[in-house]
Amino acid sequence: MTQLNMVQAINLALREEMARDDRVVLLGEDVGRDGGVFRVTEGLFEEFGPERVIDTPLSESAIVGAAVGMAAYGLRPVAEIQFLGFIYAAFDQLFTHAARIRTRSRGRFTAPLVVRTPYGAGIKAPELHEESTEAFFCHMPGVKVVVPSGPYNAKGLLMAAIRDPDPVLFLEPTRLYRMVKEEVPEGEYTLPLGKARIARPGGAVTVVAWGSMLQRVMKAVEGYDAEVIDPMTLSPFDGETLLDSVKKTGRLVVVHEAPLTCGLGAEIAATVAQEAILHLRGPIIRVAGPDVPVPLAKLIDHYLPSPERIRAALDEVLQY
Amino acid sequence: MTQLNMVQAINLALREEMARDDRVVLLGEDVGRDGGVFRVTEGLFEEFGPERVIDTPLSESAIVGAAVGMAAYGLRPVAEIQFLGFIYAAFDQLFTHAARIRTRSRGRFTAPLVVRTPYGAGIKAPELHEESTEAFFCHMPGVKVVVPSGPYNAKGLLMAAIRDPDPVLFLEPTRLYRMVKEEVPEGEYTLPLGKARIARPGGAVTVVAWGSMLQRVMKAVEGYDAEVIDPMTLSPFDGETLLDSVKKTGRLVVVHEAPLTCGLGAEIAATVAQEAILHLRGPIIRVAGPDVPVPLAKLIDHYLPSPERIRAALDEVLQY
Amino acid sequence: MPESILATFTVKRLEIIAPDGTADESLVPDLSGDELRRIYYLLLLTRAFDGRALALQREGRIGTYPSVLGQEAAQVGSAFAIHERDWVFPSFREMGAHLTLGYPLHQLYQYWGGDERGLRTPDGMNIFPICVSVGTHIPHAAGAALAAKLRGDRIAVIAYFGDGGTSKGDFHEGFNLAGVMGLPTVFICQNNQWAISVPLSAQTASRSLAQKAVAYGFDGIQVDGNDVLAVYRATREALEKARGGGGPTFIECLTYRMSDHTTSDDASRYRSPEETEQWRERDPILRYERFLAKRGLWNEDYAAEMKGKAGGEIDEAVRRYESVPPPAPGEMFDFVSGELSARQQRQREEASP
Amino acid sequence: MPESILATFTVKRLEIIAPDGTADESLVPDLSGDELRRIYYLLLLTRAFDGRALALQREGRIGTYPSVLGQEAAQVGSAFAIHERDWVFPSFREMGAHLTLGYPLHQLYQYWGGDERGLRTPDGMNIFPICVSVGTHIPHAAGAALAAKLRGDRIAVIAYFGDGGTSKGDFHEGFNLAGVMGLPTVFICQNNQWAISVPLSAQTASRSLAQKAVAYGFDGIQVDGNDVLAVYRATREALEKARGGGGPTFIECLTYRMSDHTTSDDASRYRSPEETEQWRERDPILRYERFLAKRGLWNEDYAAEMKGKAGGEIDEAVRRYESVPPPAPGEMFDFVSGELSARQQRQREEASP
Ligand SMILES: Cc1ncc(C[n+]2csc(CCOP(=O)(O)OP(=O)(O)O)c2C)c(N)n1
Ligand SMILES: Cc1ncc(C[n+]2csc(CCOP(=O)(O)OP(=O)(O)O)c2C)c(N)n1
Ligand SMILES: [Mg+2]
Ligand SMILES: [Mg+2]
Repeated sequence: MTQLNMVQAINLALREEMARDDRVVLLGEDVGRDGGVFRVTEGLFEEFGPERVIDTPLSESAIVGAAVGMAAYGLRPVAEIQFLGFIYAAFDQLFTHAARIRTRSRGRFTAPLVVRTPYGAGIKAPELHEESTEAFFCHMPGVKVVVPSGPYNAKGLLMAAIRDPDPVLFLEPTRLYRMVKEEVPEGEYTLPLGKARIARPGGAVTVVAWGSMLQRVMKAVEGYDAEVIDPMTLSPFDGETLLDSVKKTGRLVVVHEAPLTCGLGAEIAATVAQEAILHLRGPIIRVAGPDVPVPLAKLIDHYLPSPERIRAALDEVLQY
Repeated sequence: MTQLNMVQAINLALREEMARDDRVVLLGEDVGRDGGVFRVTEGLFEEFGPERVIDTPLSESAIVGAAVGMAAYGLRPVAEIQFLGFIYAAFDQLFTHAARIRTRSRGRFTAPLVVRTPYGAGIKAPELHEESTEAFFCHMPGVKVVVPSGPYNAKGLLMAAIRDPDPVLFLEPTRLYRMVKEEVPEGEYTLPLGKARIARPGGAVTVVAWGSMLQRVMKAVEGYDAEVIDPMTLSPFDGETLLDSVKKTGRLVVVHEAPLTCGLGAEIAATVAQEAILHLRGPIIRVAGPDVPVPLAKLIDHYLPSPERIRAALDEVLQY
Repeated sequence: MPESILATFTVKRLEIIAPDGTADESLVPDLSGDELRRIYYLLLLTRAFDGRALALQREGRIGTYPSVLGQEAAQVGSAFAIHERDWVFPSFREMGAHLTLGYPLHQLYQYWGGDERGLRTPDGMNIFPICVSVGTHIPHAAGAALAAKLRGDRIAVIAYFGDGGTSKGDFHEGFNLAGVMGLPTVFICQNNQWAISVPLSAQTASRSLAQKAVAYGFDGIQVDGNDVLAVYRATREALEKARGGGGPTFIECLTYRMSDHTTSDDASRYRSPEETEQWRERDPILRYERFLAKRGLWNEDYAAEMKGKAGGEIDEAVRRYESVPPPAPGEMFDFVSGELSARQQRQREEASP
Repeated sequence: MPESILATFTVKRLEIIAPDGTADESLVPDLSGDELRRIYYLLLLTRAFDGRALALQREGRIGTYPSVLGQEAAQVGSAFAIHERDWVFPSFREMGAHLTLGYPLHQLYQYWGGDERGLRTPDGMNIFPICVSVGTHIPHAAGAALAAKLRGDRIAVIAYFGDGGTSKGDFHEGFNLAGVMGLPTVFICQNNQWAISVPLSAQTASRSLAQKAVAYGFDGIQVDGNDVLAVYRATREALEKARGGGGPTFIECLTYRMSDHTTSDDASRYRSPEETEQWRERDPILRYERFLAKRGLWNEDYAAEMKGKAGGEIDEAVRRYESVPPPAPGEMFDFVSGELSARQQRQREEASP
């Protein structure tokens, strides 16, 4: 086994899936000769040629829209949107079409496609390069949303996403791209979509976090009897793991980068408030970005939930 | 005073605002000679001419994008998107630009614009004509979201929206367009954005509903000691009125048409779960559309929260 | 060379049958008498389907419906050139194309009756579901064509849309992709000169829609959209070119929407009856009848017989449509995803007790 | 008239200064020696600004930065024709236009240093903030032009974007709106032939970008984007036409991105050094120096003097940039809305204790 970072793990997943199944085709801006602006598709153009690794014009709506047509025709397109901040032009294609083509055609046509995109803050890039608007996409019945948290699960989740019969939005936390290396086996393995992972067992409080916030949470909870859940799939959310944990700990803190209001933390809190409220000892605390547009580099550290804010939330809820 | 339905009340608000302020300009598909597909802009083309009531090409992104430029230049554009289901092509313009131009320019340019659009189910129209995806837009810092519930408040809220210094999405429940008439005064009055209304006082349970669900809730709660909140502005949400009510009743039910997961009900529930949980006696129940694409006419009644489901939720929460 | 000419482009227009039924024989497509008569029947069937739909709507037996009156030639003529293996991406106003392609008539009524199940294309036909969001299916057509090209399938992909559709961003992005990748696509615009109440002159300043192809490096042609043979000929050539690797073609069919936009619309609010009247003289069926008559393929008796046959087919379709039991509540969940989530399963149980 | 020619379109190309500095005198714009020299200084200033930005980035003193090297003539030449009352909608690679328009240099460094405050355009200048999302500002330009037209203001609105930007749906929707409403817009495309790693040939099959204007019913012209006078002349004419009610113009400036896409990019991964080398010979500053020299407006000493002056201006800008204290945390909230919600107020207090 080899030690790989997340970029390499995703690259390996793509390579292996492309070798296994010639219906798997990559498309997007700069995914070809350049190998992607983060080098995620590096070497694939050389290995599989321009018919399998397609540089598209600069047109996000057409990238997702064409993927819908390709998938309906029988391919397994893996589209890249260069940054999540540029996906909004393809929102219509995702929501109106990718999400609904199976329903609309009563199962005659489907959209087994993946949209991969770098996601989240923390790389001090220009405006719109540090977005984390996962909640939008979790409100789209028919679309799955996945966020890997490390190289190992990135590979297994991406393989599962590519094989999934429906559209999957695969959000790659840029901050984790090269942060850690892990043992990543070669060859096939998939992690089931819709299953969360207990990143750290504990008894006094449940903390849910994903993407780059998960790393931060793991550090922040040191010294606390906290159970940390890494959902990995944000939609459909693994309510069972969440509820089991909260029923045990009686306390819940959710941490995310996105602005607080209508972020995914709301759904997680609401699920617990509906289905396990009698097990709760205190308030459900959401530690999230404030309700402002994601700021540029000079202010980003003030925007993101800090370790102090996370610990303050733990301290507060543990009072109950 | 005259008895007007909601279409007439909105029409009157537009007419009076256009007469008062020549910066107010309407644009959209079929808003001109045709007077809009629901006749909301009827007569305004004749009264104010083609320079103030502008029929645009069929291009939602340009409608909102042009409104951003017009607003920055000094006008007060009121754009119409023909149905909410067609706004997704303009999602990028709303979120990337309308919502952020004030921030991006550090206050030098602003986007005082209104996007009006018919909203919600219940008119047995074709696909994409019955959407209620308000939650997307409540996750956009910088954008306000308003849903009137009757002719009187429709006029006052729209006047406030037009005068607001920032972008406002004004969602007009099609099912209410001609359902009731109310006394609607001529002349100026505005209702403050961000302030909810107690549609019915009560003591045992708080119910939050908006748009066409509000009517249904008002009927369903007959015989219950329920306090019904009509938020009118969905973003920013009037947390104070909500929390005051829940602190009094100790119980909360939220009803909305949109699919359950990551709908606005999640934010309302999460707000209470964070800020008033100790006042709650039982679970927070969300009665919402299921997590499926909004179906066509033959199934829409099964999709929408039924009076029975609303009453079942009340009965359940009142057990605690 | 200070100020020089960089490039010159020409846009052509094709007509075959004159209003009086005479035709340019050098351009009349090579079709047998049976085929020419089959086209006639399909035109009649389209008109009968449409008329009945309007009646059903008035009686509350279907919902809002967009009439195809006046556009029969553009739809039948183009669809008649399509092969079974080709892929078709319709908008919402191509019922004439649907029925030419053999799509079950009762399913069309079912769909406009508010029942999704009408959109399940029978196996073996490659017709994408009706696209209500204007123009947004154009990138799908490009994508399917790209897939076909990568697979080496010698097929063509057709997308239908209206003049209003040419203003959408997705029109541009889809066309550009098709152009730069040389995809086997045929884009058919029914320029019926209105997008609800917006006339073509308020839709674009382009002199023709066909010339928009110049922007993407492929051919655009305008055809007389009320001339069924011109439409057929242009489409067939474009399809052959596409299947043979010659890349995309844009065909503008200049026609006219004789009806209101839909049954919810009232066109008298925004256009003059005189304008519509003018177009009545250019009725596509009338013109084709004159053409057939000159060839001895048509007379009043034959017309009556065919109308009767079409009426019978329509009767049967309506009967079938109305005998389908309504969908069960749980069917909302049937095709959301390959597999339902635990939450959706619970919701499904709640919905269908 | 069976198959006929519906319309013919020509697309022109403009060049004034030949590579050796000789010029077509009939086309040389009517500018004084001082103005010609001012243009020269602005070209030098752009290059100096750019070079320093690259150095600052390497030292970690600003963030990711997109170089304008090679595109100075397209930017300075076009911006030099803009009046103060005109409105300008830049993309993210027009620092040469910004500085020609008098935008404070230190604010440009500040912005690329990751500080939003750099985007606050000084009062009196109508320059919209930099648009990072490619092409999405084109509808804003159309909207501002529509507003100006409704107001009766005799101004023009300029939007800048790149070759990649022409593929976006918003390009199409904005152009179409400008065309159909005859808006006073001048669209300036810097066709630097690359969109990151995607060459023009993979961006569109259109032979020129200028011809894309045919789709919208207005004029498109290609100019030699490395010929500062050609760019100036074409832009000035288009601006005058726009201000006078003559409607939009699309100007394609054919140029070349000499640098990597940004400081995060490595162009050697996808293009040959030979290609870049060829364009070095067409350096826009070199060509303009030859032109000025022939007119007796330039020599080595003068060049050195001007370079020194530009360097000084840049030094001062860097000093100013680096003397600005970092923003306070609460500044995130300063311009979200005219008024903060109760929740935002609480968040603000939490953020700035
Ligand atoms: C994206 C989108 N915007 C608006 C609508 C509402 N609408 C339905 S049809 C139509 C006009 C379409 O005009 P055109 O493309 O010319 O087709 P036609 O109706 O003439 O067949 C409009 C505005 C829609 N369906 N989709
Ligand atoms: C909508 C959008 N998609 C993708 C990107 C990422 N990106 C930044 S610049 C660029 C290429 C732009 O090419 P072009 O328009 O030719 O401008 P140039 O960089 O050559 O100046 C890309 C893909 C973006 N900023 N916006
Ligand atoms: Mg039309
Ligand atoms: Mg470029």
